[in-house]
Amino acid sequence: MEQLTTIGLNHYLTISAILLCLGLFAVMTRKNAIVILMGVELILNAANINFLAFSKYNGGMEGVMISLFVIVLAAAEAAIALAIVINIFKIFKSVDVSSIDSMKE
Amino acid sequence: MHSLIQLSIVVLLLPLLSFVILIFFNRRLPRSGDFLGVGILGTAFALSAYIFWTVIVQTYDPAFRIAWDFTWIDLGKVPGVGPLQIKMGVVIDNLTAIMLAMVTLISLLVHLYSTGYMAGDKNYGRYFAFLGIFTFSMLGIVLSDNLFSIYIFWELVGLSSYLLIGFFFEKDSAADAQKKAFLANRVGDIGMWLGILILYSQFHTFSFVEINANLAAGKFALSNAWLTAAGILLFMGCVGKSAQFPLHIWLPDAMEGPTPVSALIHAATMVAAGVYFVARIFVMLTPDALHLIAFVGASTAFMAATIAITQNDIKRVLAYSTVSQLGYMVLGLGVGAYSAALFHLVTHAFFKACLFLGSGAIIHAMHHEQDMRWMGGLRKHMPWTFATFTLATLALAGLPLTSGFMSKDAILAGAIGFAKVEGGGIFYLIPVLGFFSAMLTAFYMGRQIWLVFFGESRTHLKPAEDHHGHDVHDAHHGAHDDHDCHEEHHGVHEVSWNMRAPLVILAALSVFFVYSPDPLDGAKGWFMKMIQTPETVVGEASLQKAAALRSGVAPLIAEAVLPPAGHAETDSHAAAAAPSHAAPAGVHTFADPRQAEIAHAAHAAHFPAIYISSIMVVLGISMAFIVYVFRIIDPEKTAISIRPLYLFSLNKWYWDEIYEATFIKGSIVLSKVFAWFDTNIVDGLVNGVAFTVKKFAFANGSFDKYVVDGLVNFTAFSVNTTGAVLRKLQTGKVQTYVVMLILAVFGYFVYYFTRLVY
Amino acid sequence: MLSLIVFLPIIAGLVILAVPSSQKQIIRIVSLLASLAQVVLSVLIWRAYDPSLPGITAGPGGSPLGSFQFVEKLPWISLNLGGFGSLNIEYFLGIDGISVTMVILTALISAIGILSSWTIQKQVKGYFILYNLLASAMMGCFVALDFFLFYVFWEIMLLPMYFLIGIWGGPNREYAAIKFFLYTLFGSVFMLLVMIGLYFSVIDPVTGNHTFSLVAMASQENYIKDAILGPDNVMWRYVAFIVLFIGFAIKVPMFPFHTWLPDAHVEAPTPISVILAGVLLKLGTYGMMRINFPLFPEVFHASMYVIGIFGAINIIYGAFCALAQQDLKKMVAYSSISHMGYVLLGLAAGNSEGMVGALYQMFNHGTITAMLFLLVGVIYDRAHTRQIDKFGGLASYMPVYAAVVTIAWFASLGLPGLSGFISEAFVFVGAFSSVTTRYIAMVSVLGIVFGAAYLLWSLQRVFLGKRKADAAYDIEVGEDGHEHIHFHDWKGKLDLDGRELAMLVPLAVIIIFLGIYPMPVLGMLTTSINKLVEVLSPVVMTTMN
Amino acid sequence: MFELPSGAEIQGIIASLEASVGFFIPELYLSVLFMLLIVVDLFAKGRKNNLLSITTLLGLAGSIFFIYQQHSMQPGEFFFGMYVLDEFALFFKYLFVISAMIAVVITMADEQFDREVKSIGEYYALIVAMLIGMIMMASSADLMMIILSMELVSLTAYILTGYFKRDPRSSEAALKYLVYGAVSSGLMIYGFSLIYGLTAQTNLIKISAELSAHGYDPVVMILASLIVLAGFGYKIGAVPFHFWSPDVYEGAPTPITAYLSVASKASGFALLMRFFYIAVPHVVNPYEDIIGIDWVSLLIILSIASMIYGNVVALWQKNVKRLLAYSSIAHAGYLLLGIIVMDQLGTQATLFYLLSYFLVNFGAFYVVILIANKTGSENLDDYRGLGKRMPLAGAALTVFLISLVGLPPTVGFIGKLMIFSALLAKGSLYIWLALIGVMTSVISLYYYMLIPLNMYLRDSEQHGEKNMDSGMLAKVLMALLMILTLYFGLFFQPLSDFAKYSSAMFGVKLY
Repeated sequence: MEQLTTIGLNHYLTISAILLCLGLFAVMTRKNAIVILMGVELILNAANINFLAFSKYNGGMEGVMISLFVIVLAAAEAAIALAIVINIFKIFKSVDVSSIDSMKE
Repeated sequence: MHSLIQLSIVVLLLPLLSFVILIFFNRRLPRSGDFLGVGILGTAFALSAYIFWTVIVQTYDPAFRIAWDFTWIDLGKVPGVGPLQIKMGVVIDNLTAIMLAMVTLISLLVHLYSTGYMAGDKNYGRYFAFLGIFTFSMLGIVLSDNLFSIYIFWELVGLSSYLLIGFFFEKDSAADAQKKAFLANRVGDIGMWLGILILYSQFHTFSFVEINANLAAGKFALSNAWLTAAGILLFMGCVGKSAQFPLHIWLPDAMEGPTPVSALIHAATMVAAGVYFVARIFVMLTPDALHLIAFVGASTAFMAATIAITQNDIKRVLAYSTVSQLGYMVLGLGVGAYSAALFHLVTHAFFKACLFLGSGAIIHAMHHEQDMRWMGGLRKHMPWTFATFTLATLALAGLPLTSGFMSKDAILAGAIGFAKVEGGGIFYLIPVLGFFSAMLTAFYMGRQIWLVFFGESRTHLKPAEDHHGHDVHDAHHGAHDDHDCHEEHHGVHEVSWNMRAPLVILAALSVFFVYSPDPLDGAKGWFMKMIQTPETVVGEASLQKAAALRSGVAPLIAEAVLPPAGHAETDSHAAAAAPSHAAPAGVHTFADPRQAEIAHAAHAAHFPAIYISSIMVVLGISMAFIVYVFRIIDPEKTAISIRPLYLFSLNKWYWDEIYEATFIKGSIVLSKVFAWFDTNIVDGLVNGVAFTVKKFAFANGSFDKYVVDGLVNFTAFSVNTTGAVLRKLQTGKVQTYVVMLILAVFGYFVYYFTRLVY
Repeated sequence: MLSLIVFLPIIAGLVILAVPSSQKQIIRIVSLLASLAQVVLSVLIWRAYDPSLPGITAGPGGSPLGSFQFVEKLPWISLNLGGFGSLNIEYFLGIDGISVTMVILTALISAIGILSSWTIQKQVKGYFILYNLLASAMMGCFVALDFFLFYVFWEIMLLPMYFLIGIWGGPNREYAAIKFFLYTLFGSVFMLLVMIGLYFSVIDPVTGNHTFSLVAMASQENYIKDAILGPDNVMWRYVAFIVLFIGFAIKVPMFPFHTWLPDAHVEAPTPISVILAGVLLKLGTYGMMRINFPLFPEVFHASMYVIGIFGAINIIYGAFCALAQQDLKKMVAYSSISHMGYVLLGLAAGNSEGMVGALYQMFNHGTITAMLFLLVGVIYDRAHTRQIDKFGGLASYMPVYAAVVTIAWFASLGLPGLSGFISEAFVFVGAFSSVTTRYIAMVSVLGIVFGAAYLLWSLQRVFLGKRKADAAYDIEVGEDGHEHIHFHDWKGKLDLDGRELAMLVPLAVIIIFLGIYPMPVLGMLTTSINKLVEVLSPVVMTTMN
Repeated sequence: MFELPSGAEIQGIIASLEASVGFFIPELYLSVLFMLLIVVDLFAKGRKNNLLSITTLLGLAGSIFFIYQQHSMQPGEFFFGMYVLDEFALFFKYLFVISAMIAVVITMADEQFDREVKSIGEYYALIVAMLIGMIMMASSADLMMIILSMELVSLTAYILTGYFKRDPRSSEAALKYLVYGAVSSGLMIYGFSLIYGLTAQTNLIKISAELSAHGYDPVVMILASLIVLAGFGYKIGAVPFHFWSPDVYEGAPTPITAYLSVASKASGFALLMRFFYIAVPHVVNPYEDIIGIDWVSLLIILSIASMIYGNVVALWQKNVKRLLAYSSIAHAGYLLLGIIVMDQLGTQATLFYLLSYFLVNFGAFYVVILIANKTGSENLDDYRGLGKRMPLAGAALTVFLISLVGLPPTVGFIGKLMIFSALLAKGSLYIWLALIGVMTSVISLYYYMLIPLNMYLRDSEQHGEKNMDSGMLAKVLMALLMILTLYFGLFFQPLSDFAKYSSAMFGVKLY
């Protein structure tokens, strides 16, 4: 019962695992580049939740610090990714990732 | 170094000198240098004659032997053997002296003869060069004191024979014949070589003396079967070179060479080298090996004789007669009639050389017509040739008062004695075949004499389209322009002196008194006295010793393997001194009981042999008369009535066809199979691997596709199907890559998770 | 001395690099001078060589230089490998009886190859640079006594060879070149592994470090007992022997690794065929004698029979394949396979006679086959074809050529009086004397017959008889009434010209001289071979049975 | 929950930071250079400004001076264990700085930049930024530093890959790189979070101590290890984490391809080695390792797959850059072999191999650029007959390719020799790995030789009278690289000694 009533580490971890899977699912299945980038954000946030949860339960500050940096990183990454996607759209007139496959094999 | 040795080396090298000078400078010398060849050979003969005089006439000792050797190859201190040297050397004994004189004499005569016969040929100088190298090699065989140098000169003789048979190489038949001769000889040679190897592997020496000493001491560590095998294998060399069955096929074809060459090489000397070689190794031959040799000789003699009776080409008749006579010699050695066989070798050399040179004269006079059916009546036009040819024919047929009679009789007597000692039965086949062949010899020689010299000229009977002799002798045209203007038979006249003189000399050497005072008994002559059957080194005693050593505790290697050279003689002499068997007077005594018995029996069979063979010869000659002179039996009709037999003989027992169908076709087919295997399977496998590797990359494109056999096809197919699935992965779509990433991690995880659980 | 003879061609190559590529004649002459200098040096080495010193292993008193001669030993690389001691690579050159013959052969064949390269017109500069690089590498292989150095030279040979076949070769040259390259590399990469394994297994008795020195490796007492290739590790020693053997066997080339050879020969230009057959193939068997066998004597002992069988297969299989060939050069290539089989057989015999025969056969095959390829090149230059059935009757029109061909052909079929015979004879003597290979030798003598068969048959078809209907030349009747032939677009002399004679006559003289008196070469190698045989047989072998 | 630090503690922290900054000078210097370049770019507007590139070169050269000074410093941790300075890190600092310099040089030579971009702009600044990231990757000793430095490298690499904005291939490459890289590093961060959860530590040495001392849940550890490995694998381009690399290498500007294939890969290896050696507890004999994190077998699979896949797939490539991409996958496999043996010799071998690979790969890409300048193509078919028209380039490229195959007398051969030596020094344990290594290198010969094959053995179809001279400077540089390749193939002692010196890693003792 305690497992269900008290919010413990495992709940955080479960949430983060679900987030991770959702993120991966998005990256793997969605056509739209923007949505894929959102999936990536989900993955990073899953990691963030883990760090924070562990930080809380382990009693150290490192996890908090890392998650802060990861958030910043995610922002930077998003900026660059958007720039690239915009450029892609300029050239290919599409942000459908599955259609951009001129180089293969 | 003994002065005779020095002389003999000079004799050996002189023809080589002739070869070297003539091969390089023949075009710059006057007359293409033929005088040089003749002169050098003359010198060689003079020196040989001196050696002959010193050894045979002056010394007159059956046991005469001087030897000299030098280290040719020094292998240093060989592990397991000790110091090891390959020596080359020269030995002079009575046989050598006789052979030296014989070879140089015939060679000289052939040189002389060739100045007439070959005049005008465009390669005239080269011809004499080749004769020189042949003589050199032949003398090398004669003088060698060890198996290795004999083998060397043996092959060189093969080379010179090759070169001379193919002298008219523009003719395809000549080119075929020379190749055939060389290859048939090679087959024999590998046997000989293996025999040498067996002996060498035991004693680490090639020297006759040392091998004999070791054998006599029973040091042969392998079983007796190996010893017999060694003997038979060595004999294979003789089978090749002396054209014994089943390698006789090359000799008749070798008649494509110039006729003097046939006389020198394919009648008198080279083919006799095989017999000479068997004589050299005679003492190492076990009874079993000797039996085989005897049977080979007898069957060769018979087979060749049956073929000779139907041949139409004058040289082919003589060629088969040569084969037949060589069979006699081999038979003689096989039955232990050592001196008789060698005697026949020498007598045959002279009369057969005479016959060939005579036939050469005829061919020369007939404008290179060789078919006896279109000859006839030459007796009147060519009296000298006729006389010498007839005399030699009589010697070949074995009529009394000729040299051939004595030697052939001695062989046949040996054969009878042998058959008796060996216990009769199948062994009587040998003398029977021998006598029967004697009859056939007389028959076909009678036929030849009649067809060629008697009757009327049949030149005009020759079918026109068959007149191809001229075409193939293009090379001679220039020389015979003067003859060609005489269209018909009138052109036939006696040959010039330089071709006649050899005939006369050789014919003179076919008469009995050269060899023995008693025309009925060669054994009374100097030859049989000088050449006596040597004591075997593989008799009962040494074989028992060997068996004891093999089974015994004595470690072989610890013993000194090589006793000092010369022991053999002392051993055998000591043994000979022991009067184990009472021998009749005039018969050499032997320690080995078998040899002694055969010698005894042969001596006893001397007169029966004379009677039987005389009867056979007379029978043969009368048959020839009946058929060809009196025409009581018409040869053509007979040929038709016994057509299968006739064809069998005419086609030489179909040996060529059999070999063609089996060995030659077989080799070529096999070579094609191997070549196919090489490009397709061996290479294909490698390419197949490469192909598979490439397929694995699931891409398409052209690759060096060679043969892909089923296996590779299957591999390629299966890899391909896998590739079809894998191809979806590398689509260029980044999401696929991510999926692969996740899958890889997941795969890893599953793998480790299962490892963890179990 | 040895360094000089090794690096002379490379120096020449550097000089050529500076010569503008239009100066073809200068380029050729520089190369020729370098190779002639090599020949001179090799003669000097031959004169100064002391045949009483055995070489092969460490000398008396465990001297690390061994009883080698002309030794040059310099530290080259010395690395500290921490826990593994230090990695010492030395510039270690020296020769013994096995290599001195090969050095002479290499110098000779290189020089003749240069002469033969005179007709190369395409990219002369590049050609001679590569050629000189190849010549240096070959020479280096034969004198290197450090495995690492040997391996470096060994691999350096590949690239020039690839380009020499690939650029100056025939129509199918790309395939042939890459095939050669891949095959040889396949063999040598395993050698690399064995080399490393040996390095970790062998201790230099003097310095106590691991070493690449072949001299130290040849003494079994220098092995660490439980090292990867130490005496205790029987399985890996077998594996190492086998892969090393395959590496060398590919070069030999031994059946079934031989298929690169016919392709390479057919496509390669004449001088490269000469080099390939004359020297490169010898590297395989040389490697066996220098490295493969003495380093693993007990494995060699166990595998003599197998090696012998492969030798016999080479002999007979090669001969049969040669018999079936229509291309003269391909036939000669297969004859090489057949003749290298004799070398293998002689090595398999494991006794002095066989080994001497094998080594002598290497030398003789070098000279004889070089001659064969040169002769094929002569006719190819004129007729632009090598199909055997496109000729016929050439002996009448090219008598000198026919005479030289006859010498070469007969030397190849092992005629006594010519050098090939003696080596073949010794191979058989040795193989037959050894109990292990006796029956193999008995089968292999068939090679003598089939060797004669394909050589004589080809000789007949090309030179004897009459011109074939579709021959590569025409017959004209000249003004003097004699028949002449002429090849389409061949402007030079019909029969052999001076340059061709300059290549062929020295070889012919050597072949004949060494056939009559082999001691000048045999004398140098017997001591070493006897020593090698001793090394290979821990228990003194008896050949009595 | 957390107590604020006291004043004394703060003083201590400040003192520690001040002390640490002394160890951080090259990085600081490079950061200044980065900003300086942006400023210079603002002033010097130009299509392809030599001022900018030369400033970069000089600046980078200056950094070598600061790095050199660090030799005298005591190896150790600073910034509270975030960062280490040891010989190992120094090695990579040199490697990366020189890589960056060569990247700049070959950028200067690449004429494609004139065609594709209006202004070279922040390009050089980005190269320097990436350099800083890589240097920090090689020196990181803390999960957070690892994440940050790796992301710095990745982000700049995405931009540089897509630098030719109008070239669809370049943009496509950037997108693929971005998506794949983001997912990989995201996963890696997630893996780090799990490790953090297991150990409550972020410092590698402490993690190692914690894992050794208290044990761990194997399933979680496997999962964490695997997804961390995915991140590292992506960086080093090893199979099966290689998928991005052929496309990115093909599409990116060639200098960037070279830079990525050498420096970025090397940084991944630096990180892998440090993480692998330090954080993962292992005993001397890897087979006695605790089941569950049998990293050695993980890496073995990675290595074999890379060697086989890279070499086999390369056989079919028609584009030289793509061919070299597959070759770089294969080389990642060979490099992993050196790590697998996990000893000092293996480390030395890996470092040496990196050096040789660095030299040769840059050389090869440089020649490819020079050829592309003249022919405008990177297709194999367009290389026909180039050997005659560009003799020096042809010869140099051949030497580089031979070195990539691993044939003497080139430095590549010594690299392979060292790797295989390291394997065989372990006795018979890894012989089979060495066998796969040599077999695949035979396969590699085939596709490498396709380039000389086209250059020399085939004649080009067009006989343009085009000027094929690539300029004096280019020739000198090409010849220099070629000679170095050959020289170090024969006299490799300096390189090898350097690699040995550099194999010392702080916090771990290798045997």
